[in-house]
Amino acid sequence: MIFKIIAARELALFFDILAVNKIVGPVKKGSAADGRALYDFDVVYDLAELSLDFDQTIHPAKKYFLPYLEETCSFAIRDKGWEKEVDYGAYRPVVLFGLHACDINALNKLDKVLLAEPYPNRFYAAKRASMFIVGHSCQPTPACFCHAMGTDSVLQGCDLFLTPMGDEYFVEIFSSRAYHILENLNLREPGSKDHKLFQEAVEARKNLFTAEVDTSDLTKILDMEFDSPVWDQWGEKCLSCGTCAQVCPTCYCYGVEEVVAMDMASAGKIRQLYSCNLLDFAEVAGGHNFRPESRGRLKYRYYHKHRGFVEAFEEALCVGCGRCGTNCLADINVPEVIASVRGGEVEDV
Amino acid sequence: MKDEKKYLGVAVPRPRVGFFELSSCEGCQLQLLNNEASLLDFLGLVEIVNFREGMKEAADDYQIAFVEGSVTRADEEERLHKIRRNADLVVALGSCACFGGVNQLKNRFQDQEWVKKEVYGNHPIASQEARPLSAFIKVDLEIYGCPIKKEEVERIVTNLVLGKAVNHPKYPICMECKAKENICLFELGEPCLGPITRAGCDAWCPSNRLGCWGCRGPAPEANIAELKRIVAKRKIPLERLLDRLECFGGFAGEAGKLRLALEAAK
Amino acid sequence: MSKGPCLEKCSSGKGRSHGHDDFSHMAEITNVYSLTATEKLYQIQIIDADARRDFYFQPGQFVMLEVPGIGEAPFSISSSPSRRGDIELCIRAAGTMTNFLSRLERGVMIGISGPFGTAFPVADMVGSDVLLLAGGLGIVPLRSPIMAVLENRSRYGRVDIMYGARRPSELLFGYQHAMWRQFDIGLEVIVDEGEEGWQGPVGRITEILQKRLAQGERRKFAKETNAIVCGPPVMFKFVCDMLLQAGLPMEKIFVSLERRMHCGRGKCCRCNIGSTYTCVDGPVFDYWSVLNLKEAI
Amino acid sequence: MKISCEVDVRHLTRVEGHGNIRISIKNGEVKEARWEVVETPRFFEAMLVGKLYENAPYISGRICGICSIGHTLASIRAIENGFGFTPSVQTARLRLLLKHMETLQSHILHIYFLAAPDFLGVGSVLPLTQSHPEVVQQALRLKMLANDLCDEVGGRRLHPTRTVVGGFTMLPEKYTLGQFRQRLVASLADLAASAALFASFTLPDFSRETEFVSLRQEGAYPFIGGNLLSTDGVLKKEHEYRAMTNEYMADYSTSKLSRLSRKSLAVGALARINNNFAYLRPKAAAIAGDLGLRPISHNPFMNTIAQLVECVHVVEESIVLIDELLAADWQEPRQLVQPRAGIGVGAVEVPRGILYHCLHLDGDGRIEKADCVIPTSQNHANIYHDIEDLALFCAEQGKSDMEIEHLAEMLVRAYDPCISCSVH
Ligand SMILES: Cc1cc2nc3c(=O)[nH]c(=O)nc-3n(C[C@H](O)[C@H](O)[C@H](O)COP(=O)(O)OP(=O)(O)OC[C@H]3O[C@@H](n4cnc5c(N)ncnc54)[C@H](O)[C@@H]3O)c2cc1C
Ligand code: SF4
Ligand code: SF4
Ligand code: SF4
Repeated sequence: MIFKIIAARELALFFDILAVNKIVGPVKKGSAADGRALYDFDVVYDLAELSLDFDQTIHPAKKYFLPYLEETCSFAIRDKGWEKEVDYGAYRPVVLFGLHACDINALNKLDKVLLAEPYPNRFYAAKRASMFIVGHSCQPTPACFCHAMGTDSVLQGCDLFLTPMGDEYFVEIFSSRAYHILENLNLREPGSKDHKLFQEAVEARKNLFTAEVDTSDLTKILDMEFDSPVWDQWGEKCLSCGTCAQVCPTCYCYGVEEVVAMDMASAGKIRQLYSCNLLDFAEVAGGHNFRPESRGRLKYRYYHKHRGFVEAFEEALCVGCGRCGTNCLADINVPEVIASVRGGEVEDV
Repeated sequence: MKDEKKYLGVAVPRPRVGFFELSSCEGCQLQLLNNEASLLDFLGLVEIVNFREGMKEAADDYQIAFVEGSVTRADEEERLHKIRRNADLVVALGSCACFGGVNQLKNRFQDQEWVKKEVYGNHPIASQEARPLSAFIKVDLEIYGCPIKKEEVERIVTNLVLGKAVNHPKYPICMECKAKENICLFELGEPCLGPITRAGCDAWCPSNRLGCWGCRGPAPEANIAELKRIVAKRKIPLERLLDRLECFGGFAGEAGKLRLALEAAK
Repeated sequence: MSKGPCLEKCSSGKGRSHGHDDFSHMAEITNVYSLTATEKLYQIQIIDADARRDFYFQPGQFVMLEVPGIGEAPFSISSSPSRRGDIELCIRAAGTMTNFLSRLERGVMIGISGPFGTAFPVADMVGSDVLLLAGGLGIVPLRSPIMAVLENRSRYGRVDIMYGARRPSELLFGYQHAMWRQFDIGLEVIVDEGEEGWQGPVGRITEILQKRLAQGERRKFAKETNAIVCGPPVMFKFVCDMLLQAGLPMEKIFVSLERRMHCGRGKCCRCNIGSTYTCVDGPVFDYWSVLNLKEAI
Repeated sequence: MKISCEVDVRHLTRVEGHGNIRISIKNGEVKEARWEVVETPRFFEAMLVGKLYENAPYISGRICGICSIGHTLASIRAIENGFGFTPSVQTARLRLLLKHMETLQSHILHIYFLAAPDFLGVGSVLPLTQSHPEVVQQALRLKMLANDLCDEVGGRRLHPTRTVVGGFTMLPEKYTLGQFRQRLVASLADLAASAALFASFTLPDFSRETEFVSLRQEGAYPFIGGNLLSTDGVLKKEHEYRAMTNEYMADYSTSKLSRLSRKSLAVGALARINNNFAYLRPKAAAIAGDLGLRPISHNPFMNTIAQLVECVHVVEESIVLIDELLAADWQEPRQLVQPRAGIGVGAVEVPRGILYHCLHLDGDGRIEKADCVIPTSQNHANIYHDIEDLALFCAEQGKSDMEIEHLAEMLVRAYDPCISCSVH
């Protein structure tokens, strides 16, 4: 790995170089009633618009690679036949500027499924192919548990990764693209003092995590506790609203709806991100529902993420970003759910 | 405009439709005129034969009747039965027709005579409790919303003529609200019925920073008990939740219970 | 500021396509036959000659059919695998897409993608007895393995089909039953309730299975038979329990599961059961795998 | 002159709501001439009792599907006046812009969809899509502009979502406002074409001396708040609205009725222009001149022309409002309000005339009593007496049944009545 040190004002130049592309990064969107700043990813035109010190965005940067709604193709209808036009929706390269380790690792996980042969998701693949990612280090919030999911640092999946150290940034360069862009700028080599500072930062961050998730043998425990009453208790709280999946950087399931234009001359296919928590998720033609109750659906969300995916890819489909817990109005969150399944009881529901 | 349309070789009929209104603000009908960009396409899809608010001619041989408003007087009951007899398909248009709408807010007073007096004094006036269409006739299809959303109506009508099933979303508004990347109203300290209200409006109100008032009625299996806990935990007065639950009639049962509980607590 | 690198890589923004994109082909409905009041048999031909030739499938696999603007849904291929891209589907008008499909005339173009999913391992069953159990529409996916066995009849031992339907008028492929029998296949048909003119037995499929188990020598049955089961969830339960009690090993019982599928490609999660995608890892599973799928049936 | 005539129109078409016209003339003598309002009442004033103030704009907006924005703003104004709260300049500008676009939308709906078919001799706008496509396109373009801008400012064209006590929940995008400015400028051409079209129509030559009531502001054409003025010289404060409306009941109407110095009064576009002609923007004043509209016009059919003039006025003024909004920095969209006990009145000029909402609020901001006086209810008595006079006028001219029915219908439509609203 190649490491460099870049000064804050040089970073602005770096931003400008990238600015011929669409740049997306964390932006402050407002304040909560208790004064907390609320962030989300949005298109920016100036480095100053970014809030790189954000704690967590409400939504992941999902809409840039898995849009909530996407018209995947359109049909021109002609008599008994038709022509189909597929739109991968990747028109301009996107620079994701300021992704935290969790979100970068989320993309790595999505790649495993969505780019997998023999049927890669070409809509995702097209967007992924034209993406440049600038990672940024973070300070854990009380909801974060990435350290428990092994996703608290980045080993691949971004072009470069920034860690602020005073007026400067410690840069980890992951790709030749990034390397060539940085060549044009004033960077310096890190010295042993910088290495020390970096390690101190890593150490300090480690101690900030408060949420804990014990994943040891979780696949088996989940299987054993399939009929555990804790699912009833969580299920009773769940609103089946799908918020958790919508804000999850790794949830990717979807539904498709076909629409015909009012003049009957054209038609289209709309893909909508879905959630396994929604009532009709497992309904089949004729109305039979394989998971009619919220407890069953909620359970399956955990099953897919912490059992099924682990069996298939040896890692969980969860990066510990804490968004589902933070945004769930019913306060259903991964650390507590998993603890309750392990311990067999739900505290203060 | 009379020639028959075909879609992939399948004949698509152009049904004769009528629009009717009972007690209402007539806003849902107006929403149809409000779709300027697609109005002409819409008129190509159906043949309007009865639309008092927009045209002088009126025929009774319609196949689809869109009925707006709720029933609040005996003559409306009669008109409704007549419409049912004439039409193959009766569509309840908007929340007044589906649940009673804002009109049913007066039902919350036990003494309906007081209601009349409050507005008309001693002048005699005929009126009964506001009820949805389904209290009197069989309704084939409900289109929710106060007001209805024109995009949704257009989609539903297109599906009807094509013979496609009309599936209302079964999930609540939050799903659409999150897809719009709105800030949740609860973060801002405002109540919102999004978690229990049937989606389909594309989170119209929350996207404009107004908590949902539940005009589309409950999502199937709405978890109202949990929403009550959520509101209480955020120290939002339950009365404000009640205001919303009782506004459009979709949650009438639940609202009635909560009203009694709040009044008992007082 | 100097013009920096544009990370232009999006050559794939848009694509016009008559088929191959997103793994789908355009196909023509060449013939439609009404089998019952609700089921029709569709003969479908992929337009592109190369794609048609390259369309290999195994019995038990399914395709996704698409009617533009109307719907897309999975259907088991119901014809012989030797026919390649000239396939037959038997479809019940059960909802939006299938109802519209039933209104289409020959000559209309539809979209087809696949084949998808796992298959009944008929090739591995060579040399053994085969027992095919179908309930209702379950006969549709079984017709493909039946044809495959039929075309290689001499390579299999005893072959039995047990087929239960609600009413005689709902029986499918009646015109082929005589032909199946000619090929030395034991075909037994049973209905839930008889209708005028019905001479066959009335009852549940489990009753004829019971008879077969009573006739056959249990040890031989358990050792030499492979069973293929397809039908509604309740039927699975009873039939599979009986087969297990008769000593058939779980690995020799094959079932086909149904879930809502939007993609058929293991991407939409709609058919997901834990780590398993019914569309990619299924729809055909052996019973041992089913046992490990919670709430599969 | 010896005519007999029976006109019995049940549920008049191409008007909002349900009303009947009855005229009976025997041997040239008018036996009966009535305008009956049969709309079902919904009891909005009772509904509001006991509710927290934040419900009032939201619920009472639902009184009317055409002028929901006007009702919402009147209700908000009543509450803010009750609490002694003055909205910021920014809020006032945005509200007026929103109000203007509702006026434009509603007037265009009436002018083209409800009134124009009468002049072009057809039963509805539907045949016009074939015979006069350019007219329909014009109308749709104007209406779309107005509605789109309502969406942008109020969140929704019908039953707005962003308008709340204290201001707005959210602000429009400045960039989008700039784009709307361009569309507004472009729309003046469509309005000029509309004026040319209406100049080619002949209005019935019928007049009846009437007392016209409207808002009155210092130096401006009034829309939101102000004093109350009548052409007979009555001038009152906003909170004295009851003295201006004097509501009473009659057996032929489920709507209440109004009177002031005479047996009836009129409100609406014509009343506003009659009272405030001097404050019309230049292009609007010029078009009024072209169309022969001068104060004080007593021809009720002129109301449609007055609406057209107002369309031009609101477009001109909206351009100015957008310029002012764009020139200033955005302030917080919503200010905090403190409930206090009191009676608040909000008077707003909605498309059909002056609308009053009055709310009695307790110290927690709960509503103790509500009163809404609707423009159309103020007009009903005038329509009634106009029909009487019209019948007489027709009888004298020996017109046929068909002609009389047609004229009577046109007369009612000219008021652009919003009947469900008047009964509420
Ligand atoms: C592997 C497999 C093989 C199959 N093989 C066959 C076969 O050979 N023959 C056969 O007849 N059938 C077969 N089926 C069943 C067949 O796929 C279904 O009957 C078919 O999907 C019905 O589609 P439909 O559009 O007619 O029904 P609908 O249920 O009306 O579904 C229409 C569309 O509407 C949507 N939809 C339906 N219900 C809802 C709802 N409640 N909420 C939201 N959206 C909804 C769905 O997205 C669907 O795309 C098979 C199924 C599977 C899984
Ligand atoms: S877990 Fe929470 S966010 Fe997810 S569906 Fe249930 S209530 Fe909604
Ligand atoms: S604002 Fe309302 S609809 Fe949106 S997420 Fe929050 S609770 Fe759900
Ligand atoms: S957000 Fe709620 S109140 Fe608003 S339109 Fe949708 S369902 Fe109705």
